[in-house]
This record gives sequence, structure tokens and C-alpha cells, in this order.
Amino acid sequence: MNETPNTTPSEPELTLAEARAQLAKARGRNYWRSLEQLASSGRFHAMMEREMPKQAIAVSEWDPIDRRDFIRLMGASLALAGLTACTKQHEEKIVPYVTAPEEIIPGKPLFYATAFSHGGYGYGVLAESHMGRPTKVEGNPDHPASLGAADAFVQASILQLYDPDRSQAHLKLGRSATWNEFARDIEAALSPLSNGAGFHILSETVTSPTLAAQIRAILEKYPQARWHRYSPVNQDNALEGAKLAFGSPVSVRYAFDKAAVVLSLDADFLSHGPGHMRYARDFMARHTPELGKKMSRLYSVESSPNLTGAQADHKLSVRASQVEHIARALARGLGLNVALGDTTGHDEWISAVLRDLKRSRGEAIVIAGDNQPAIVHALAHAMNDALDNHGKTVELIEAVEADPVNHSASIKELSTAMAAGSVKVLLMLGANPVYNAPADCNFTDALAKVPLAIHHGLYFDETAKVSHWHLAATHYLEEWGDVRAFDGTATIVQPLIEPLYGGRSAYEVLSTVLGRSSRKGLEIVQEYWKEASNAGDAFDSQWRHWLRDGVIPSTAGGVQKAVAKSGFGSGAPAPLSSEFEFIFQPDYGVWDGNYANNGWLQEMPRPLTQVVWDNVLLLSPQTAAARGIKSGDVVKLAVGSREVEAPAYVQPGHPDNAATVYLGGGRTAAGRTGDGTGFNAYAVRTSEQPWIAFGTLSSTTSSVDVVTTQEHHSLDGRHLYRIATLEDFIKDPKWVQAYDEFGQDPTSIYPGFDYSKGNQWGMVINLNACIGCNACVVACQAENNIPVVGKDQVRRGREMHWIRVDRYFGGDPANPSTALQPVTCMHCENAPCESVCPVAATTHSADGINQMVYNRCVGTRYCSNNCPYKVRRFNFYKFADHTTPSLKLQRNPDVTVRSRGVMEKCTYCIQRISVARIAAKKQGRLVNVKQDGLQTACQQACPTRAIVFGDINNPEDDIAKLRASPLSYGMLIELNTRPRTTYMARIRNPNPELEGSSSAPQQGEPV
Amino acid sequence: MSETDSNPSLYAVIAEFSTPEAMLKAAEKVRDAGYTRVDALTPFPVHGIVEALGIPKSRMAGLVLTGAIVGCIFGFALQTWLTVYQYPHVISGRPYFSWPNYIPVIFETTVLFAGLTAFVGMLVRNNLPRPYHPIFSAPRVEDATTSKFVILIEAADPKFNLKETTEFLRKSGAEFVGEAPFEAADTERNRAPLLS
Amino acid sequence: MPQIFKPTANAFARLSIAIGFGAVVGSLVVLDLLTRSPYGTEVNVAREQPVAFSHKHHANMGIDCRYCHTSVEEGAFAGIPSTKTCMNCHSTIFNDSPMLEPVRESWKTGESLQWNRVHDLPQFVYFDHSIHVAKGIGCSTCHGRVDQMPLTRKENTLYMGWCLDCHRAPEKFVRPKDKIFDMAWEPPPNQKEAGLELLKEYKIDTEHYKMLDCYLCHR
Amino acid sequence: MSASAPEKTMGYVEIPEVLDLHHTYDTATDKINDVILKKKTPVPIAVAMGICFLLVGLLFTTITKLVSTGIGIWGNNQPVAWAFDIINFVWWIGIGHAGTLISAILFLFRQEWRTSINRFAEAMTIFAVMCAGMYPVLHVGRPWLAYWLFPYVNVMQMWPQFRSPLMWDVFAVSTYFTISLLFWYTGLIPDLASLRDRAKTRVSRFITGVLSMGWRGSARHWQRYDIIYLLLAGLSTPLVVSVHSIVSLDFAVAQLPGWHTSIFPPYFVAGAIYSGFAMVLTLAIPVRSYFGFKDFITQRHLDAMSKVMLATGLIVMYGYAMEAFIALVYSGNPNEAFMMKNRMFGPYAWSYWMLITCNGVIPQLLWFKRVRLHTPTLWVITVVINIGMWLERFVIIVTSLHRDFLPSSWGMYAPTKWDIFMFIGTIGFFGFMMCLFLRFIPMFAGFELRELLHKKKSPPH
Repeated sequence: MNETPNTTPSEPELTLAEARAQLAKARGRNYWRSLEQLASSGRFHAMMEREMPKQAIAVSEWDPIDRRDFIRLMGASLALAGLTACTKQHEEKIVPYVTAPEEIIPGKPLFYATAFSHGGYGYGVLAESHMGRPTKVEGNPDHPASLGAADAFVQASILQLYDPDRSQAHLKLGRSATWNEFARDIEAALSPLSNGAGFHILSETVTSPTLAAQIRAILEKYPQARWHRYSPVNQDNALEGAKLAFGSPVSVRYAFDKAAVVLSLDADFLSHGPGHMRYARDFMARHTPELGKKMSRLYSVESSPNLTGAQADHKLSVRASQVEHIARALARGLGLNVALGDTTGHDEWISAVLRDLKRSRGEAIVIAGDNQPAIVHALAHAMNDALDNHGKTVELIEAVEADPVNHSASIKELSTAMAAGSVKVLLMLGANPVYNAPADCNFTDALAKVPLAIHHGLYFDETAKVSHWHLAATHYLEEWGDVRAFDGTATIVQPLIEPLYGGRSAYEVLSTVLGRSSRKGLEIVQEYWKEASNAGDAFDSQWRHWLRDGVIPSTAGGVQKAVAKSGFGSGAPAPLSSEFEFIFQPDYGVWDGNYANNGWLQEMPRPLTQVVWDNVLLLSPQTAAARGIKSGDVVKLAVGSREVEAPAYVQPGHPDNAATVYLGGGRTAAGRTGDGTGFNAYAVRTSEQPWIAFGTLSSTTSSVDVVTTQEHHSLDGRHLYRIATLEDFIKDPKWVQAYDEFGQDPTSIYPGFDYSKGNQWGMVINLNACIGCNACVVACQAENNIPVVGKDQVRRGREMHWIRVDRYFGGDPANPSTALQPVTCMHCENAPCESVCPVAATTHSADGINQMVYNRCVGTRYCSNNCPYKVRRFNFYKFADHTTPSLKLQRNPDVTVRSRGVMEKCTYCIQRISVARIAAKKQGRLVNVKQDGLQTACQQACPTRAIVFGDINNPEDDIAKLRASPLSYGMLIELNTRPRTTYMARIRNPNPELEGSSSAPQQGEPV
Repeated sequence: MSETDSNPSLYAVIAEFSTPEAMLKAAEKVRDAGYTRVDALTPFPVHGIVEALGIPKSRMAGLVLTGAIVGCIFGFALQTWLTVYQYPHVISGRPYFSWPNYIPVIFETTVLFAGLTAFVGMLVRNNLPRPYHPIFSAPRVEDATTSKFVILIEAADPKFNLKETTEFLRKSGAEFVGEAPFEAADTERNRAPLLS
Repeated sequence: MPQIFKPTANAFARLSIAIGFGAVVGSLVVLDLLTRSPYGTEVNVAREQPVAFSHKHHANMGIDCRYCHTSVEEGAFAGIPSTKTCMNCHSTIFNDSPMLEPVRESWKTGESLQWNRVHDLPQFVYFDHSIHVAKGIGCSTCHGRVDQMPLTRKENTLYMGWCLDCHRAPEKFVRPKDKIFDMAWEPPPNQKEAGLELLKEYKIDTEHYKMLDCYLCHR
Repeated sequence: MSASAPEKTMGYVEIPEVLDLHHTYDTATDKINDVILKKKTPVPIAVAMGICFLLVGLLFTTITKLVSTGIGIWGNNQPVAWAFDIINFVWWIGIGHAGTLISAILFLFRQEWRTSINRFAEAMTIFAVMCAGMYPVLHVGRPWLAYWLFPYVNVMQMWPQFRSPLMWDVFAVSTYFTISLLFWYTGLIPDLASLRDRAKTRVSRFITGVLSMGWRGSARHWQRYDIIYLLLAGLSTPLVVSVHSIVSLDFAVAQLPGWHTSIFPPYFVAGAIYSGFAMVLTLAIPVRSYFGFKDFITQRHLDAMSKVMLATGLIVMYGYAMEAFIALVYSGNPNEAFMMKNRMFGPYAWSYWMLITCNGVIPQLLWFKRVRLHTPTLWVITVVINIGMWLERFVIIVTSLHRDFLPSSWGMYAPTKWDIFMFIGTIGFFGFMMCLFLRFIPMFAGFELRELLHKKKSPPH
């Protein structure tokens, strides 16, 4: 830490709260004036030193002066971000560096490789930094878990960095305290303990080698201390399954790109789990009709409807507790010695799948879901073994989690010890057990018996509130660290910015526990890797390579050779229960509740349900009808003696007599955004039945608004989404375009504009690849400064997303086929929106882009009415947050922040095109998307490369090939809009033996 | 009829009738008697009075037509210039010169210009607004906007002779004959044409 | 009947109609003129600065524009020199001039100088210096003879219409590559032909009114 | 023309003359002028004025809230981006049409019964257009920039986009307002002069003197006046047709199912006349009784207007039928067919069937002379028609927008209290202006009534 510059001693320190209060007094234009005044005062600068980023740093060579400079710049950027669209300009300041950092060219972003961790596992990212402010996170193409993609959680992590509700100080008993005080307190607390007896550490899943090494060092120093792990969404079942099958807690790495047949036993491998982005990419690479390649086939046995099931060629919808019975039947079919359960009605399906699996020996994958009991995982392992998949499509690697334990057991053990009063010091790293511990742990009550509870986290959350100490944590973009990915690959986490709110990382906390409170994250991490790499003098250059590449080579988990044991599963399974079943699932938006204060994730329509802002309880249409429950009705779910009330939502394809309960709602101390959304499902989740529980469901008289972004779920026979079987496609490749009544090029009385020259932008969305994960939605939101509007505004139909994933159901409501279709501005050549705008605020560019000029728009909304795709979004209010300073830092400086009363829509990321265009023009050539690395934000984020953007005039471009494919079609081209965004029809690969059975989605299209 | 008879402080002599028919008969006589600087004041447009008094035909229709043509050209030229030359935008793939789209505005400018020409032209040609007019000083002339029909002969008429003209009007069936004097402060007598 | 109005009322009536009409039209005209006046455009209005920096003085010494405005050829923003750039010379030259006290103060304390912006575009306009410089638009075309300005002021309105004047007819303004930073460059008499030649050389494509596309500046 | 003579004896109810012929020039003029010069405001009108004044307050409150907060206070959304704002705009514009129609078209056709109601109807036109004009300005997201819709010289060198029907609207509505105002004022000049000459107080003489611009009824003036009055009538006639045609083009030019149909222009014009006449009657019936003008607006007027309503109502019904036929059968377009089915049986079916009832079924009572001449029933029917015509725009705008091409984007619309405040606020504004007009401006075209009296009383020559 550089020392705080001397401020005039007579001036008292200004706190952030004070500064806010000063600003709160000013309104409108005055606000800006006073912000400027404030920004120029010495006290403000001193405050900024303390409260705001101190270093926009990736490269540590900056001297202290530069760091302070950055603050000036920061203060200035606050002052400059004034009102737009005023007739007379405000006077603006221009604030240069004192010494300019060499690598920064004003206005040009820099990218740094680091890693985001979700559920403890790392996802390699490239973080974009504008003049020292991280503004966007992209996937790192060199990282195995990302391959350049970035899901919604990765994308939204940038908003968390700037969350104004983040914890902004270390607190001791609710009062601001210094780090040194903490160091003294922890030392004083630990020293009386003999060998650390009574010292317990609770963390979430840890894969970080450095952190694990630190904890091991602590356990060495205090042999009686205990380390507990608890993540509410964990891999306990996989761990126990592996132990059951192999006797050791190995991890599994799948190679979906090599699999011809995939059988998912309630596994949502496309959207959940540490490797989901990679798996989705690999799976879709094979699950696509391509000449000379065998298209893979996916069977999904599914309880709660999920995105993997939506892609399945054959889906079997059963209660979660029945999956084991089906797995047993399948295992028996493969010659394994297991006892059979009840598979009434599904035998035909099972035998067809078995035949297919057997045909694909060595080329198949059987994968079990994390919510399925250990036995199902063990059976899956055994089946992979039986099918000779090991070493081919399935690889066993050493466990990625450090010293893996059963989380449910671990937290139970901790709470028992706490209740018994034997826990003297409890250090909770990032965990929030008061909110999410199993209900049977009675964690809150037990915590009251701990003499010293220390909580370290990003937020002053439920647990922090009842702890003695709260330590403000750093965000991953503010800290040095490391993390391992699903396959074990380690990445150095490097900061892009000094801690905004003065937080400390977990590494620094543990170092303090070890008595070295002054050590910085960088030192700690480097020390570990110096030792681990054995590089000696070459370490510095290696370190730089690791930072640049974002991966540490050859850290992927070593392949383990193991043969599945036999003998498990020989006992008969528990008979199918007639009791009502609750299936717990992490929420697609807020996950386990950790992201509850993230507006982007809260407002992201949850895939398949399109619900925003709340977690809900899903019921099948039949169950709902039988019980007289409608979407939005509040129901009471009871597991044992525990009860909670939840809003119901009727979901086609859900198994009967069961309900999916999404976790993550009902936060009480998440922050202003997350508090009061949804319900707390942890109230009925126990350590014995963390995933599948039996209980009762009863209706209540009340109901609430469950807000969705889509109210109609059927295509109504319209040919908007086109799908056929592989067989039919081979028979008639022209089938897709046969639906276009007026052909591919309807005539017009106007001659049309000449788009034959230069770059002509277009986009192809491959419906075959889209898994509906909504990464594109959040990526677009991050890139284009799209505001969050809140639940009430979404209810009124005013969500602002520029790209949305439409979801339709077809066929039998009990087992429907699901169509997922990303829709964004089509950039129609004959755009209906343009001709109706009275002020020429939306016009066409020579390179075929439907331009939207916000500053010209007066807001008649006529364009939106006339848009057949309804992709235009209107700022009914001043949706963009023009006041919260930290949120302004997140904004993409290359995109205008829209004011109220203005229409907006997808621009094909015009700011990115502009950058490429300017670069190309300087060289006197056209843009080449590959050479210039030009991608739209949605395209870049997409895990399955379902979105392709490019120059339709360039025959070398991927897009030109895709547009020439017989699968290519334009939506509503009969209106002669000539859309530039076109679609690739979806092809299913059903098993001919099963086609026509109830488990197969309806033949042909529309769904 | 001699110069000396004309009273410089007299504007005109008026004759009042209570029906349009009576007035029309008298008007024809006035015209036939050779009076030219004459006018009629009526509470509503009386058919035939223009011919009866020998007042020249108005050319308003031609003026309004001119206005309409100008408006039409303006509307077309404005749109063509703006969309083809001044700032050509590609709109919905249509040509810059997409004339069918211009028709509504051309029609509106035509009507607007014609209407404004008609209204403004009428006021200008009628020399309105003219809140002061010497005729308002005439006795009982206020009834001319309600129920009475008035013929006036200006003192400036070459044939005017106060006595004779008064007598002539009385004989023509007027119910009342009066005089409209100029006011002392009247500066208009030598300037504006009082009849238009 | 007595007259309601005096004879002068006629003239008054017409006059008031004329004045009323004139007032409406006049106020619109005045508004337009005001926008185009130095009050609205701030053209030729020198801003007060923390240091009375003279471009004239520095340019006359032969310092290239790019010595201070370093990123003009690479970035959107031309760059404002850091205090260090000033101190490169002024640690030895005029190192005790009271005028330069703020610069030394900044160097000492690390507090940035705060200049008042002279060329200021609205937030929704994205201007890129580098492409203009690369395509033959010289500094003086937009900024005027900064090398003759003791205090920096705006030479042009920076209004959209002003931008369009060049984007409609770039041949009137482009200059040879080696003259970009030549402040004294004046269009030659044959600029029209020379300009068209240069357009070809620079590959400036004005077909389809490409240079008038909205998104070039607004995004 | 005196076709009234045979009709008098026809049927079992006597239809009176267009004017009580006991009147003389003097009595007729005085009766009109006395409203302004002598009479106190009738109590019901004063009460109405008070209520309307409060509503004007509500209107301005709403506008303040709207401009300061954003149109998010309304119920508009995606996909229903236009709702009450444009419904009310079209409704008011439609109402305005009757005024021009009565004063211009019936003038050209020399319909005698026009004379007693034209002034009144023209005033209604102007105030209705003022109410209508508020909506396009205030419904935009940034009303302070609404002036960008006018072509004016500016430093951005940006101009309006003339391919947009909204631009056509700007020209059509502003031209319509200007011409209507000129036409109205032109008609007022002689009456103001007459008022001036009857006024007793200095103030009233001065005001009327200024406004009448020194009109003295000169034969030369009347000659030019006659011609331009005729020309203005001639110009207004195609104008009024064009205005509602252009308003209908706002919809017909769009490609939205339910909007994109070529029958809109004639059907909108007919609808406009329909609602306009209904509104004239809604207002005229109370006015003639409260101000005692049953001798000017006689049963004959009510009868004639009822017949016009009956005729235009049938045209409108034909329009509905054709719309359904085109959408369901003739077009063969599944989107169109869906739209029509959705209108009839979808979530907003109530509005469609109410519309058919209000505009199609109930007005059929007007076939009966007894109904036409029974003033209270007639008044109720006119109110029903006004509601029906409002519903027509609701059906066209909301039910077309709420479900268009992509089922994923379908949504519902519900107005908020601010939508309703704004609507009743404009009704209040309209009522307030009407009350002011009735009280302070001659509500009958005096000179035309005198001319009519003359024509009726004097033997044809």
C-alpha cells in the first residue's frame, strides 16, 4: 500500500457516506456542479484514496505517482459523466496524468487474463480495462473451461465488482475497524487455544492451490484446528459416487466431442457444473449435422426440466427419485450385477437406449446429475466402464477440489461442534451459512455459542450480521490469487484495479491467521508458485507467461487409471414413494443465492421458465390442475416439520407429483437489489435430503405476481422456428426454405438498394447449437450499458434486453419439445422501422446496419410498433442509473448511455465494428472479421458458437458459408424485410426405434 | 355637382333600407344615375348588389389558385431537396427519390398555402383590419350589420352634390338618409381608398 | 354612431399584426443566430486555464504537435500531455518562472493539472482523431492556426452541420500526407482536382453517402 | 331549396322548419348576441364549466407528472407501445371532423340545416383538434424535442423524414387546425361586427371592435368574402378527408396485422363523421335547451343529423364486415386471420363486441323516426356512439399490437390512472373551451341565419 498523501490537516476526513450525503443534497444539474466542486476538494481526493480504486493495475511497474493519478482521472470521470443531449454544453475539465503510463493509449482498452470462480471452480477470462476501469469480462480462448465463452455468471461478475452494496469496511461488532485490529484480535483468540483446539475454518469449495496450501499450513501449526467445507450447491453425490465406484474421490472429465451417444441421468451438463461451457461446446460440435460426420444423439432422463433435456433427442421425464431405478435397469442391461427397481412403462425406452449404447461402445457417455444420489453416479461410472468408454470419452482425473470432503456432513459436523460449545473461534471464508446451511443444522442458534465468529465476504450478509467480525473481501478483479478449473488447470487470478472498498482477499486473511498480517496477495501467491513450479530463476519469466496466457501449463489433473468396483447396488433400491417429491435446484440466475444482489442476473429471464427476479416452485400442468393451483399462487411446502411458502409456476414437461424448488431467493441481507426477492428454500432443505426430499404441498389463498418476459408459449403454427429430423433433412435438404411462401427473395416495386460492395454485416443464429443459456443476454447487457429496470417494469413489459431467447413448447404438455430461439434486431435491409420514424433517428448504413441514433430519437415508438420481431426497447423512464458513481465506472465508454424517452435496440455492437473499421481503414482495406478479431458481444460469450457475425459479402467468412446452407432461413421474410440476421434450422437425431413414442418430441415443425 | 358643393368634412351620404329588395332597386338607380364612388352595407351578402351598384368583379379565385400552386411546388421541392440532395438517408431500402411518399405532404402544403392566401388575400384586398372608418360616424349605420341595408355615396364622387344626392336617395325609396362626416382628426381622407 | 376607434387605430392595428408576426419569426431567427453566435458556439472564446499556456510560443520553437498530443495517430483521443511531459523541459528551462508554479506543484504533489476543455463534444458523439489524421485531415483544418494562438480557443463550431460540410465534400479539405501537421498549409488553387486525387489515394469512399452514415459518430 | 314543405305533412310526427320563421333579422340577431351581452350563464353550463375547470387542473397535473417523469407512468409497454395516447388522438381528431364537414361539405351542398349548427360545430372542431394535438406531442418520449418534427433550419443539418406517416400527420393536423381556425374566424368576422354594433359597454365594444377588424358589411367586402368562404369550404372538404385518411395511414402504412389494410382511409373518414356528428348532437341537445335555442336548432336538425349518423354508421359497419372478411377469408394470410380471430375471441373480445354493439347495433334504432325525434333517447344514442368510436380505436390499436407476429412478444395492456386522468383531462379541457365559446362568442352564424331568413321569407324571384 502506498501511503496516503498528506491532506490539509485542518480538514477532517471525508467519508464516502458524507460525500454521498453532500451529493444527495444536490439534484439535477446542480448535482454535477457539486460533484465537480466536491471532486476538486482535497478532502474528496483523500476520501477517494481510501474508498476508491487505488491502482488500475495489472502491471506492477507503475510508480506510486501513477496510482494517485488514476484517482484524479477517476474523480474527473465522475465529473465528466454529465448529462447528455443538452443544447449548451457544460464546461468540462480535462485532467491529464502527471506521468503517463506507457501501455495506455487513451480510449483504447487493454485486456488482462484472469479467472472467475463459480462454485469454487475457475473459468478463464479476459477482463477488459478502459483507462484503468474494468468494464467487461470475456472468456479466455486459451482456457479449457471457457474456450473464449463466458456464461451469464462470468458476464455479470463485472457488475458485482461495482456493486454499491458491497461491504465497504472491516467491521468489529458493527463498527469500523482496522486490519491491524483484526490481526491483534485473531492472535489473541488463537494463542490460548492448545494446538488450535476449538479453531474452526469454514470455507466454500476450495480449488485454489495457494489457499489450500495456506490452510494446510494452519492445520500444521494448529493440529487440533478443523477445516470445514460447505457450498450449498456441491458435488457431494459425485464424490460419494466416485468413492463407491472407485474407492477414491476422483473427478471425471468427459470428451463430448468424441461421444456418439450421450445418456444423461438427470445431469444438466450443458448449463450446470464446473465444465459446462466446455461440455456445451464439445457436445454441440458433435450434435450438429455436418457432412461426413456422424451426428451424436442425446438421451436425457430428466426430473426437473433443464437445458440439457431441451436439447435431447429423446427425453424421459420422471420423478428424480425414479432416475435411480432407470439407471439400475440400464446398468443391468449392460450386464452389471445390480438389483432392479420399478421402471414400469419405460422398458421399451430403456431397451432402445441400451441397444443404441451398445452400438456405440467406446463412443458413448453416461453422465449422472449432481442431484442424483451417489448410487446413480456409481452406476454411471460402471456403465461407462462396461461400455469401454474410459480413456476414450471419459477420463478420470485426480480430484480438483482440495482435500475433498462431503459438504453436507462437514457443515453438520461443524454445527454439532458449535452447538456443543466446543468451537471457540470460527473463521468463515466467503460462506454464508446463516442463510444457506441445511435447516437441520440450526446454524444460527449454534453460532450464538461461538465466542468469536469471523466472517469474510463481499457483502455484509446474513452471516456477517451475526458475526463478531466482518472482513470486507476483495472481488476477484481486485485480488491476486489462483484457482483451478474443472479439469484441474490452474490460473493465476490477477487484479485489474485496487480494491474499490478496501477489501482484503482470503489469502491475506489466512496469512494474518498465520501471523503474517502485512503480506500482500501477490507475495503469497508468488511464494506458493515459486515453490510449486520449481522454476528457480526462470520463475519471473514463467510468471509473466502465466499472467499473459491465463493458464498455467500442465496443471490439468493427471489421468487416473481405475476400474469400477462391483458389488454396489446389489441391494434393492428403496421402492418408489407415492409421497410428494421436492427436487432442489440452483437457480439459473442467482444460483445458490450468492448472486442475489446482481441486477443483471436477477433480471435475466431464467431459461425455460422466463421468470425474472424471483425463484419459484415448478409444478407440472397436471399436478397443478389436479390441485387447483395456477402460476403465481402461493403454495406451502412442508418437509418434515419445516415449512416455507413459495410462488408456484406451472411448467410443461415437469414430472407429476413432484415440484422443483429453486434455491437462491428469500435473502434478507443481500443488498438493495436482492433483498425480498423470491423465497428461501433452504428453510426446508436438510443435510439428509439436500437434493430430493419428500413432503407435502398444500395451497394457500394468497397469490403473487410471478413475472415473466414471455406470456405465450406456443408457436401457434407459425414457421418461425424450424426443426426436422436428420432423416427427413437428408431426404429433402430443401425442406427448410419450402415454408417461405414467396420464395427467398420476394419482389418489390422498389428497385432496392445496392448492397453488393464493401463490408455488409450479417448474423447467423444456429438454432442447432443454441442451448438457451442466456449468456448472450447478459453479455449484451454488459457490453451495451443496458439498464436493469426491476421486477415491476418487467411485469409491465418493459424489459430492456437487446437480445432475448424466445422459448416455445410444442407437443404434449406432459413431455413437450422445447424450442429456444435467440431473437435480436434483424437489421432488415427493408427495415419497417425506418420508414415510419418521423425524425430519421433510425436509418440504414451503407454496410447494411439498421442504425439507431439515440440523440436524434424523440420517442414516438412507432418503429417498435412496426417491427415484426419486436426487438426494439424503449426507455419509458430514466432507466439508466445516472447517479450511482460506482455503476458509472462499469459503463462501456464507447456506448452512449441512453436517457429516458429514447428507443434502443441491438446495434450489432457498432462500437466494435467501428474500432475494426477505423483500424482497417487506416490500412486502406476492408474489415475482415477473422483478421480483425471482430465479434459481437453475444457471439463472443456464446459457449456453443451458436451466433456467427460477419461480412456476408466475403465468401471466406463463416457467415457466407452458413447463409448458403440449405438449413438457412430468414424469419418472416414473407414480409419482404430482407433480414440480415438469419437462422439455421434445427436438426434432431432421433432414434428410429423410439420415434413416435411419447418420449420423442413431435415430428417435424413447428413444435 | 360643382366643386364648391363638396363639403370637405363630409365623407358620404347614406340611405337606409329595410329589405334587400328595396335596396337593390335603389342601387340600380344609383348606378344608372352615374354614381361610381358608391357602396352598400348589408348585414349579410345580398345577391346581385355587386352588379346593381356596378362594382368590379373580384379576382380572389385566381389569387388563391396561385397560392395553391406555390404550395404544391413548395411541398414537392422541400421534400425532394431534403431527401435527395440535402441529406440522403437510406430508409427501408427505398430510393432517395421515393415520390409516392411525398404526396400527402404536398397535398397539405397546397391546401395550407391556398387557405392562407385566401384568408390573408381577403383581408388585404378588403383593406382590413380597419377599426376606424368614417362611415362608422354615420347615424344609424350600426344597424347595417344587423337588420338594415344601406347604400352610401361618397362625397368624393364626381357627381356628388349633397342636396341633389340626398334628394335622389330619398326618392329611391330610402327610409332614412343621413350624412357621414369625417372626424376632425381624420388623416385618412387623402390616403387610403375608403371604398375597398 | 360614435366611432369606437380613433383614425390612428388603423395604422396601429396593422402595425401590431406586423409586430406580432415579426416577433414570432424574429425570435426564431434570433434563437438560430444565437446558436450560431460565439455565445452558443464558444468559437474564438479563450478559456481561462490554470497555466496561461501559449501554443504559439511552443509551436514557434518548433515543437511538433505530437510531442505533447502523443496518441493523435493511434487513438480516438489526441492526448493531453502529462505533467512529466511539461517537466521534461521545464525542469531546466524557466524553472523558476512563477507562471509555471502550478506545473511544478503538480509534479511535486502528484496532483494533476486541471485544464478547462476547449474542444468539447457532446457525450453521444464519438470522434476519432487517428482516422482523420490518417485520411489527410490536418490539425489546422479543424483547430485552426493553433500555432498562432497565445491562448487556445475554438476555431470552429464543432456542430454537426460543420462536420457534415466536410463529410459531404472531403475533397475540399484533404491534404497530402506530409502536410497533416503543417499548420500553415492552405488549400492550393487546384484543390478541387488535387483533392479528388487524394481521395483515391486515401481510399476515401464517398459512394452511397457512406461518409454520412449516422453510426460513424453516434453509437 | 325548400324541400321541407312536403316533408312537413309526411309521417305522424311533424318535423319543423330549419328555423323558426317568426324571427326577424333583429330578433334573431339579438337572440344570438344577448347570450354574450346580456344573459347570465345558465346554471347547468356554469356547473359544467366548474367541473371542466377542475378537470383542466387534472390535465395539467398529469402533463406535469408526465413530462417530469416519463411516459412510463402510462400503461404503454412492449409490444403495446401505443395505447390511450393514440386512441385518444384519433378519437379527438375524428370528433373534430364533423365541424368541418358540417361547415364545408354541407355548405357546398347548400344544406339549409347546416346554418344553425355550423359555428358551433366548427368551434367543436377546433377544440377537439387542440385536444388531439396534445397527444402526439406529449406521447413522445422526449416532448421537449417534439419541434424536431417540423422542418426548420438547424445547425445539425438534420431534417424530418418525409416517408413517415407521422410526418404526414404533422402536416395534416397542423394544416387542418390552421384552415379550420381561419374558416371559423372568417365566419365570425361579420358576427363580431354585428356584436360590436350592439354592444353597450366600452370594453365589449372595444374587444368586439378589435376582433371584427372594422368589418362594415361593404358590398365589395362581401363579394371577396363570399368567394374565399366558398374556397375555404372547397379546400376544407378534401382536407378533412385527407386528414383522417392520413391518420388512418399511420396504421395502414405499417405492416402490422390489423393495421395494414387499404380500406382504412374511407372507413376512418366515415367513422370520423359518425363520431363527429354524435358529438355535435351530444353537445347541441343540452345547449339548445339550456340556452333556449330550440327555435334555431329544431327537431329538423336533430333528424337530419340522426340520418347522417345512420348512414355513416352503416358505412362503418360495412367497414368492420369487410375488415373481417378480408382478414379471415380474402387475404389468405394466417397472421391476418389470427388477428381477426384474436379480436373476436381473444382476451380483448369484450372490446370488439362492445364496439359492434355501440356502433352497429344500438344506432339501428335511428331507423325509427320516433327515436330520432325523441331527444333524450337520441342523446343517449349519441353518447353510445362516442363510446363505440373510442372502442373502435382501442380495438384497432391495442388488439393489433398486443399479439402480432412473434408469439414470444405477445403481451397485454392495461391503462394506469394517469392514462385515464389524461383522457378525462382533455375532455375537461374540451368542455371548458366549449363553455367559454358558448358564453363569449356568437354560437350561431348570425349573418347566415339572416340570409336564410331572407331566403325563406322572401318570395323566390
